[in-house]
Amino acid sequence: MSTIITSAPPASAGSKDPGHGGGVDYLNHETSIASWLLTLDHKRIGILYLVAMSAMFVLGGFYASLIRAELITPKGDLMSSDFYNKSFTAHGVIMVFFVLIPLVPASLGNFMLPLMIGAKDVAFPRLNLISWYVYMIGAGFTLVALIGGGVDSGWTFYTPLSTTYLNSNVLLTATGLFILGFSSILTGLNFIVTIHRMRCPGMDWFRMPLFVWALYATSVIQLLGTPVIAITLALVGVERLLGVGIFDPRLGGDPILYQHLFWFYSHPAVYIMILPPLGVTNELISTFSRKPIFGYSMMAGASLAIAIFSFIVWAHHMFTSGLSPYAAMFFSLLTFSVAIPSGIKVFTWLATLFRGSISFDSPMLYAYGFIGLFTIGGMTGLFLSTLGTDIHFHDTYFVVAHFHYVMVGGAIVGFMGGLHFIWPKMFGRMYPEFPARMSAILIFVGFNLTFFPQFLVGYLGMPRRYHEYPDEFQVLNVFSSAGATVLGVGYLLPLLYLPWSVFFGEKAGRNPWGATTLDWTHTESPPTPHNFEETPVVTGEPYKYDTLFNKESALAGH
Amino acid sequence: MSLHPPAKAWTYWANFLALCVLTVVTWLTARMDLGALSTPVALGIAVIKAALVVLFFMHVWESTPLTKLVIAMSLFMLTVLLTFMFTDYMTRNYDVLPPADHAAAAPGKH
Amino acid sequence: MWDFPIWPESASTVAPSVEALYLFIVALNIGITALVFGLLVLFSVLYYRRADDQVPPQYHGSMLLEIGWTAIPTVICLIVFAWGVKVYAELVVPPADAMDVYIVGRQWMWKAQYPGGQREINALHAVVGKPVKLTITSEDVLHSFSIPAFRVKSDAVPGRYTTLWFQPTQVGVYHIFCTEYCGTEHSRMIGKITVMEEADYQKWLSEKAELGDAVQGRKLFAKLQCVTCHAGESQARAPSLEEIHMKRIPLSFDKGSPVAPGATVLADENYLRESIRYPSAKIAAGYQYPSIMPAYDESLVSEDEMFQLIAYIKSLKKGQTPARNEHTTTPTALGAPAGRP
Amino acid sequence: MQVTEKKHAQEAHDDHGHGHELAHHFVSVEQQHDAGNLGMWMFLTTEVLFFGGLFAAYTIYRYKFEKVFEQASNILDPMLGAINTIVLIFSSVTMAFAVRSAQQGKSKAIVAWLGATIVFGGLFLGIKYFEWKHDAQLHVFPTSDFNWTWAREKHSEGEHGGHGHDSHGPELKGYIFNSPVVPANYVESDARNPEAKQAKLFFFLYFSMTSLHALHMVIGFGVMAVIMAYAWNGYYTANYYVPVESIGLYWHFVDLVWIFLFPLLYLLGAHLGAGH
Repeated sequence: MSTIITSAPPASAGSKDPGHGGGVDYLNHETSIASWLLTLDHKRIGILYLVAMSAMFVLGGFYASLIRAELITPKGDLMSSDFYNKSFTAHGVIMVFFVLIPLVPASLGNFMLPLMIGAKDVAFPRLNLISWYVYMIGAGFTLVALIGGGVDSGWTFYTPLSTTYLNSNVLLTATGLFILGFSSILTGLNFIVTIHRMRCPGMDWFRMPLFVWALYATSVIQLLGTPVIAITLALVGVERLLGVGIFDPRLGGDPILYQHLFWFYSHPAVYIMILPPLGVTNELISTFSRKPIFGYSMMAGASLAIAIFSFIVWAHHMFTSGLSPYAAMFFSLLTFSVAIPSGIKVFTWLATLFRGSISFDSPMLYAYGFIGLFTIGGMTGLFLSTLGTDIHFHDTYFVVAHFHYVMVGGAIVGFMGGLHFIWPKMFGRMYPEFPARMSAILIFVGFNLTFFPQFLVGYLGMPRRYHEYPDEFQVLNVFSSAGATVLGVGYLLPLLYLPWSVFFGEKAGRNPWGATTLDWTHTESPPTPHNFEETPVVTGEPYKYDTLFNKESALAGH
Repeated sequence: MSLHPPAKAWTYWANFLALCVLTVVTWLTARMDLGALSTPVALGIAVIKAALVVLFFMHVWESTPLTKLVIAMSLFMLTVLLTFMFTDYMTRNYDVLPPADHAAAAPGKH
Repeated sequence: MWDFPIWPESASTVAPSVEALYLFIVALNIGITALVFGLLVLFSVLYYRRADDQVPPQYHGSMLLEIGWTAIPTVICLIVFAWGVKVYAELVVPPADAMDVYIVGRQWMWKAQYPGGQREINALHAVVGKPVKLTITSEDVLHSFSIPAFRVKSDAVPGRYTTLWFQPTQVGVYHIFCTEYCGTEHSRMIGKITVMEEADYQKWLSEKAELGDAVQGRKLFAKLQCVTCHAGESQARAPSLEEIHMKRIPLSFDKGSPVAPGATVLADENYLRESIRYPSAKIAAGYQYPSIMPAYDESLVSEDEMFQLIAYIKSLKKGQTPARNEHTTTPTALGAPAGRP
Repeated sequence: MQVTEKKHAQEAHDDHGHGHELAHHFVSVEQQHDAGNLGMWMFLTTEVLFFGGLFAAYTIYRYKFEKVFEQASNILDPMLGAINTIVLIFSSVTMAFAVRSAQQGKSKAIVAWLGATIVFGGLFLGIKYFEWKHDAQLHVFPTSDFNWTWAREKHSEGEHGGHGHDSHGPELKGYIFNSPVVPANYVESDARNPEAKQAKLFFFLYFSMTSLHALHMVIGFGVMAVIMAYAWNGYYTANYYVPVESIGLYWHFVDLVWIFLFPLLYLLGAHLGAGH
């Protein structure tokens, strides 16, 4: 971003030298445990989220490995069906609610958003900390339920199974998720107000980095969708407690109503997971090809369009559920509306790369992986929005593969790209490049090995959530489990070298990637406690690489 | 200096009076049997009352376009939730099967 | 071990239609994915960074391109949607001459009832070339009845009927799965559908001969004393049920009625079921609200018995309503074999 | 252009930036006020959708079981509902004056008006309490205690006892503090009655919506008490009154919810009662 700043020295783009002489930064100005647990600094809260979610991710991954181990053989020989059901429920609940939904907004978003718009903090720093504690309390409830006893309802809690027929800890889990919902709402609320009210002078809407647009769109969904799932889970809890038949047909209720209310939130929730990684990828593609995003306003508009459209397509999860055929056609047509802005994004990135100056640092490798997996995940969505084919694919492994391509291939790989990108800013240190590239490649290969066979086995008709399966599905399942091992190694590597680099990594300059946004050009690595010494004033569009490099010519010596 | 000049006191009292009158009106109309009209009338009056509260007590009459947009957005989502769900319930019992010769399906024919 | 399928069998009339649509979308997928991956590789080879201070030309957009990659996918999506609806219509609308089979799901088995009264657990038999319409419900939680080889699937929803139909095209044995997670033994809620030639099927049917559903329903109709009010000739207390199935019934419109004046309802299986469970829900014109008929819940009429009653009502012809005093009809008197295996 | 903006921001900072009035991360009191105001509106948006889930369930079941819902609604007393509506609207007026006092920087007036709001809110809850008490005696509480057959019978007896629309029948008066026991034959006739199930759904929605509404009011009381304490100490000024304005918006929202609950729950079956 071309910026005028009156007193601070111009940023040295591309420099990997320490940009400042070891001054006070947000990491070292206070170091006690209490200073972390009571911090109001958005950067530290972002890191608190990062740590909490990494722990949750490892736990969710552990359950995933149990599932894949069981499915190597067709017979249910490794564990009981009850334990298997509890495992996939735990995997789903932890990964969806505790990892994927807050993943990018709460960690990278919290850290980057104020830096990117030139603010000293988010609008409500205290609320920001409260939302982390709410997350932890919700996690506490849910983990007690999932580990101490277990829940076997599936992460979707379909009624009347969850309300009437299960004797497991559904109530406790629902309570945990109800609490967790408020964490998501508070974060979304904070971000929207921050983006509206905290932008620095000159930071017009169309001068914001695209990651900020993505966070904005995500926050809209969090704000408007989450309350509905909260009240729905509350109703499930009340039904279990009081025996009122709000969703139980025996008592006059309608189980399909639960699905309507559940998916009204849970479909947009997919976009809470995928929109921020889409935004991160914009920053990566632009920075590592040194080109402005092709069609900036279209890209920003596409994010908002996805957020709005995501609310009007939910019933495509219910095509076989006894939905009226007319409603099914209506929702099928609407579902295609989200395909268009998603497509626009992919084409826009390709056009941005055209005639760029592409470097293959590890964040860019992740971004490539993201584009590839998101394209496959998005395109296979066509099978599921089309009525004629969805009937066959519904609730088979095809669906499992599709949403893992989007939510894991998309969200997690996008997150990893963003994390590597931001790492030098976060800790002022570079991670080791070779293992980072290895991990990016292993994750891409392992991911495809794991989930591509699931498309095939899903087309054969293998239903999801099956503890045992007919023999003819075995070979594809063995491929899938083998791929999961590769994928596991890919995820394990960053868990080792990233913490290592916090202490032993090479010192990073303020702008090692040659990025143009405020967070890179006008803050130290790591940033000072109040981010900016002086409020920056923005005068131009984002992503102006020509001015950055020609004016400073900082790279001439390297 | 004040951030916002306060509204005139009489507007609040006038608003209160209007809301009371509307409450009595909705109660009286509900006691009449209006048939299919009763719900639209009751909800219509409720919407007018809500608009009065939002516009004058909550000062949206003189607030920024952004506040209005926020309200519009939440109402839009509420409408989507209520109406789109209704597309299912309204069309559920419709006859998607063509009227067919069901004698063929009678038992004992095969 | 290496002999494994990646293509499911295609054994019903709708399967090829689904398959054609599937292949079309597969082609689209491959085409667009190849385009994206190809361009990624091509651009990487052509435009890798050659010098640290290299600054490429800065483009900001092209209206033409942007409109293009919005409009073209929109058109493609509309084509796919329309084709999908066409196939869907094939999947949901059964032919008029389909044979009725009733399916009840429960944790964790599928119970099937044939019109002739034959029953099976986790198994189904069908004839090559003969359409079958399944009417599905559940006794407890949600289940989903799926036959991948036929490309059909429908959830079993407690408290409601859903339907699916198929017409097998080749002899064989195919999987039946429950695809909606339904509790501990979900993965054991599987079965087999055997498709046979007509002659084999008739042989199988006669071996499994039981009392027909409609015959059983007739017994229930007497036992539950339905006949006292639904007397056929006298309609003072309740409407006649003769030939009521799939007729449009005018509904009662009195004070405060939820239905609009002149509203009608199609007397399909769901309506018949609702009228037995909740008689006051939709009352036929000419009768008072609330209904004088008692409600028959699951403890009085099980889902299996409900199917028998409905089968009987569907079979009821003009003037065939039994006399009111005919409370104890023996099976032999109706010409059906005595006793049940 | 950018320079002037920055100057303006600096000025604002110099003029008002003292004490608690301006948090460190805001540039000006205007920015701080607008952020707080927008935040509250965003919060109310989530509240709309939170209640929206219940309204959606209500809409669907009302559509499915319209007749029974009307009869069930007829058990409730529209007169009490109307009185409560006016009481709550009046508490909205006092709240509006509390915010007005805050805009004028009159601390003691804030305390007085908020006190009045709590009094009238309390009156609303008091009336609500007696309604619920009466409902419990009619056995329409949606638990195992629920008995629709009995409730209908007792309700119509009360009506024909010459009390007009007032549903407090004479024989119920003696039961203010302990509910009458429902005879076994009523329990039996209710068990198989599908309309009883549907009426139970209505009362479940009635109790969950009104109690969620009441819970919001109680939370509001707590926040108001804290704000009153701060206001008493002169914490709010004409430049800093976001908390007062926010509780005002919140309270008006609570009022809004009731404005819709009143016709949806109380007035559905009012014409049935009038017909008797």
